[in-house]
Amino acid sequence: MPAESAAAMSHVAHHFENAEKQRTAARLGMWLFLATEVLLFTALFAAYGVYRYLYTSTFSEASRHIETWIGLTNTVVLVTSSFTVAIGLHFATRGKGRLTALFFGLSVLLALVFLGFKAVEYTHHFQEGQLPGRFYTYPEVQGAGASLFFTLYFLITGLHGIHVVIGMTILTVVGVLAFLGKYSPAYHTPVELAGLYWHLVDLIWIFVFPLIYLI
Amino acid sequence: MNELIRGLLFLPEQLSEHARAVDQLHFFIITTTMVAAAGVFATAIYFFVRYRRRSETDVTPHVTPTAIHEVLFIGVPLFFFLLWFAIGFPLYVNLQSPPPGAMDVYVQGKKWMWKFAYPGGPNSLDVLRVPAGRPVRLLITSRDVIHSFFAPALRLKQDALPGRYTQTWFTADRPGTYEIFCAEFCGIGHSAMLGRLVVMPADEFDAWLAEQRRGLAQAQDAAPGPGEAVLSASNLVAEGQRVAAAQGCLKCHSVDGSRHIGPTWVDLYLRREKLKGGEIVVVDEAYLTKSMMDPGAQLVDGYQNVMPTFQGKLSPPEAAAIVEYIKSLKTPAVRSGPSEGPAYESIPRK
Amino acid sequence: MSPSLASDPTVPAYNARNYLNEPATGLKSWAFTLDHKRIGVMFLVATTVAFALGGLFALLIRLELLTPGPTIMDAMTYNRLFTLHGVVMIFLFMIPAIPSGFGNFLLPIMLGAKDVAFPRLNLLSFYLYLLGAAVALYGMVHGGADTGWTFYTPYSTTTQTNVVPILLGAFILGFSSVLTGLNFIVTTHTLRAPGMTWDRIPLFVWSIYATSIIQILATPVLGMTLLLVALEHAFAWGIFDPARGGDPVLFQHFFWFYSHPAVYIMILPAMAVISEVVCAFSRKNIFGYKAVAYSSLGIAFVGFFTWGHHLFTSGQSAFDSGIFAVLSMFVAIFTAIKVFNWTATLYRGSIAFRTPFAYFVGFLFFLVFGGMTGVALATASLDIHWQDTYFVVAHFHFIMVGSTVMAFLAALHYWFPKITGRTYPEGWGLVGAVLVILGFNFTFIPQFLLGNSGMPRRYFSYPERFWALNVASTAGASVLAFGLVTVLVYVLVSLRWGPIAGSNPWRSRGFEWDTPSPPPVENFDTPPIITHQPHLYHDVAQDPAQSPAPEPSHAR
Amino acid sequence: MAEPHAEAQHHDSHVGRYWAVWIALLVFTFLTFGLSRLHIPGGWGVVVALAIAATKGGLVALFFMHLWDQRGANRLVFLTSLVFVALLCALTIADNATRFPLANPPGSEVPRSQSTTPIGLPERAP
Repeated sequence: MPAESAAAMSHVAHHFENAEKQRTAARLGMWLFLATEVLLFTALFAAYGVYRYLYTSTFSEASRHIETWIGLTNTVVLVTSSFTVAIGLHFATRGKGRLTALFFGLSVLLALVFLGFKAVEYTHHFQEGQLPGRFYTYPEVQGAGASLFFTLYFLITGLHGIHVVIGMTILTVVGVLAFLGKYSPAYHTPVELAGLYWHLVDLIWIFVFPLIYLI
Repeated sequence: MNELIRGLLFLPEQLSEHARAVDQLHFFIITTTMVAAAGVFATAIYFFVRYRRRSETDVTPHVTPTAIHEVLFIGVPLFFFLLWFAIGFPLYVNLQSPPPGAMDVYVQGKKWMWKFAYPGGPNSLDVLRVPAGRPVRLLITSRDVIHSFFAPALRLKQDALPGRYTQTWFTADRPGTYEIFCAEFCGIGHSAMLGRLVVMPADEFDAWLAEQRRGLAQAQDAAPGPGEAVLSASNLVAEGQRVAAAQGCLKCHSVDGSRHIGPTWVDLYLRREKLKGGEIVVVDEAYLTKSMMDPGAQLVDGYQNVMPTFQGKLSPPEAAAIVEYIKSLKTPAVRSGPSEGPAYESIPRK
Repeated sequence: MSPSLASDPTVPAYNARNYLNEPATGLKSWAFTLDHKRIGVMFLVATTVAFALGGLFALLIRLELLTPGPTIMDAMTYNRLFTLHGVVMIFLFMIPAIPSGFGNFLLPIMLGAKDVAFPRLNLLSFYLYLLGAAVALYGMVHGGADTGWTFYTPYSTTTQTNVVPILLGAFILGFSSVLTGLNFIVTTHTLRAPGMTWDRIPLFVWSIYATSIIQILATPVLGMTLLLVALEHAFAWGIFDPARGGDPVLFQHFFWFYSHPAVYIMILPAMAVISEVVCAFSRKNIFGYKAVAYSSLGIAFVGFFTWGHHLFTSGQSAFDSGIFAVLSMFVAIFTAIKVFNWTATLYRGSIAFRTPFAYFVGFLFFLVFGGMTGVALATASLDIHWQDTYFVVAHFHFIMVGSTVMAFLAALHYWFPKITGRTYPEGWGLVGAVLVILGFNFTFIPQFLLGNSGMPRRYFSYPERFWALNVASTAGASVLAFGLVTVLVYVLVSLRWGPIAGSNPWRSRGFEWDTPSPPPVENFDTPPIITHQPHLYHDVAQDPAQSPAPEPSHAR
Repeated sequence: MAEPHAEAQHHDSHVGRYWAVWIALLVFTFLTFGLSRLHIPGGWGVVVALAIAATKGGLVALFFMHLWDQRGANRLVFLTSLVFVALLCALTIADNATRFPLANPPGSEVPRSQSTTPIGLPERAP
């Protein structure tokens, strides 16, 4: 235990009393950052809410013209990746860096699957002309608000996709560092923070799925 | 008393019951504000003097508030604030609830003019005529960006939203001419988007409206609806001048050669103009007509693409009349150089 | 206790080993510094430059309005100028100046911490500020924008001017603001010195903490909204485009969801400064510590519920307007509580009428009138007349310039000895304060009357009946500018030639004065232990010979 | 904050929790998908879908993100952000629902009462 404490202390910045305080600070900082992420999406969700209220039937009609099975599959994929990240963190707390790397690697693979489905979906939209604003040419859903659905669709899923890419990058970096044995039961804050970020990406998708695909 | 405070505060005339009610609230608020502020400042100044530092070794006691202080600090201002709300908000709701019998006038803002349309078809530009003593509902919309209809004498303001209607209403007390402003920023001509509110005695207004409806005579400031005019070929130039004024062309194009938002019309016909792309065109009938219908297509170098299209807003005879009018605008000694630069510097798009 | 002070406490000493010369003095050591004090100073310099730029734009605007028609420029230039004035003043000066500048410098010291929680993020915040400013300046030089700082659609999405870089600049500046806020909240939660319980936190910190909450919760919404406008302008995605079924009023909701709380981002730090200044110069504990502290949090929270009072004339429903109007009344209460408490603090104090205190007096005046006119505006029916007129312009300048700039100047003078180790000339300071306060009144009181008489804002030309008041306002602006230049000159001179201040020239009992001036790199020579609230004056004899000796209550 | 060893004890039970949460999330995902096929009328479909999404989100936040074990500040931060999400959505939609009907975009499906609809609207702006 003393050796471990020393290892943990080597990560403590000069202005923190101890590792525990530093970890509390890092967690709180991460949660605050996640709050800003939630509010970043809020503007889009509020716009979705308003326009769905104004164009209820057009929006339901439009959501029937996108592939629900892709959304469903992606939800399962992302939820599972969140689960593997949680397991990865569990192994990090036990000092099993290689297992952490394995599970983070699994999550990254699942994220790639997610992006793959997304790409298939986007290609389909491009072919059909289901595009935002001025570029909207899809003949089957017309009328006021039709292009707005797809504008919001691309904004929400696009912004979420960017977050998936960022999250993948973070998971990869942290996974590699874990594989190299940089973390210990006493110090694994980056693993925890990376996990928090990934869970938020999942959390947002959990709301995107019903809003875009189901209702 | 009312007039005295109104003068002190530089408020314009009170043309309606609503204006008077709002001003009463205004006076009440300004009085309480002044009394409260005077109280705070008098206390502060008394403290400045009474408790000024007398020596560098002054010792001060530890003073903390009691519950009564806190209650007073919160309760007194809250009472007044909520009282103001209780007086003010019903007036606001009243403005949103026009009486059932109100006469509808459609108000349309566009860069940079007001168009008013009355029941039965007649419309006018920049001059809103209403009867005194009768409620009038304004249904306000915009053709391009957000404008805001603002009549200070009525203490009335309502934004004009593109593609949809907002409403407000008023009953003007007495005849007279009052100002209309655009209060929402809308571009270069924002501060020139002025209108006049002409309140007429009710019977005069009825007569005026009937006359307009019959289409027998044109009021000086009113134009006929698009496509209604029957133009006589003999007087195309005069018609062109009238249509140009009515459509607002002259807000951007000068007819005396001076610099303005668009190229001047003087000597425009058959002038060689350098376009944005660098090519030179000769301004002929085709170019003039095309520029009215699709202004951005061939833009004169140095000018901005701010002109709205008049496709559908000008009937073919009207467009022809404007072209004839432009052709008539020549200075005796014809200049052949390109037009002067615009009144503002050009802005690169990228 | 620093050795330099030990010899003779009555002679002010300059702390030789301080953050300005340690660990190094080169440009590189500043560019890569993680020291919150240096970052704070860099923010202060950058925001002061922005203030000067915005002030120059303001002067040009006032000159143009000297006559009813065109005076020195054309309408397009005028439209760009007022947009740039707004953007520069709000995003580059008002929002970062006090929190990122003074907050960065003082918040950790007041808490007894060695640094903020995340020093690297802190430096990143500064570089994001520079990047955002650079992008926005690029847009200003290459075409500028003519939308006003409010960017209302569909005007902003159809304008021919180069609005996109300015939107992106504001977006980046938002990130800077978020990072600073995040840092402050975590610092306040985790890095308080031993004994610094929540009820001993200085009021400056309370207010900055409340500001940070707003920065974190509101800024992302603005960022997204500005991005949406940029996307609509560049690619016609049409989220607010009426032609595609979009709702321009929705933009206004989103915009004010940030920008109304942003008003509190600007005013809360000013209140932070004033709470410190009023205690220090009346040598009194604050009257009602809890009331002042919690009212900051109240403002931060309730301030989010009032954004719709900017939309009374925009077609918003009467139902929403009612909710927003009544909640606006409640947010005003918190400000009233503060005003009463500050005034009551003077009671039985020992008031020294120094420059910072002079600015406090100006602040109090402007806040009372700015605040009360704000409540009047929130009554909805009066707003119908005043909305988008010079009344609103005067109202928010009373709050932003009147209150925030007064507080900024008060802070500059109050903490000048702490930051630089030197003092400014007191006589010139008072002259500057009088000029600024009088000039400000002459500038903006006529604008209230202009608004009453119906002159809309953002007017390039105006009917002749508004002429006289406009001349008065321009005259006032020149006095104000003269006063600010006076302040700038003597402050710059004092940086180098000012007399040595000593660690605590005001003999204030704020915790930041317990360390030498300028502070050492780690803020305190010995880690402090806090045993009482700040600004307690009743338990110490105010003997100059004793100060700045360590207070008995400060166990070291 | 819990002591370090107390935290380690917490982690013991976590793996089981993770499995349970994962399965629950999958179940809820298929449940919401299935319910959406039923086309519940009267806007209740939205309520049900959002309720299920909120439940799933709650599970992720509480267990995957460990809010269940953590102290007040983190929970407060997250809850506050949710309050403001609700605030923005609710008040903007409330505006559209209660404003002068013609101030909503043309073609929108908000019920318009006949009394306020003017007859014979002139030309609409594009």
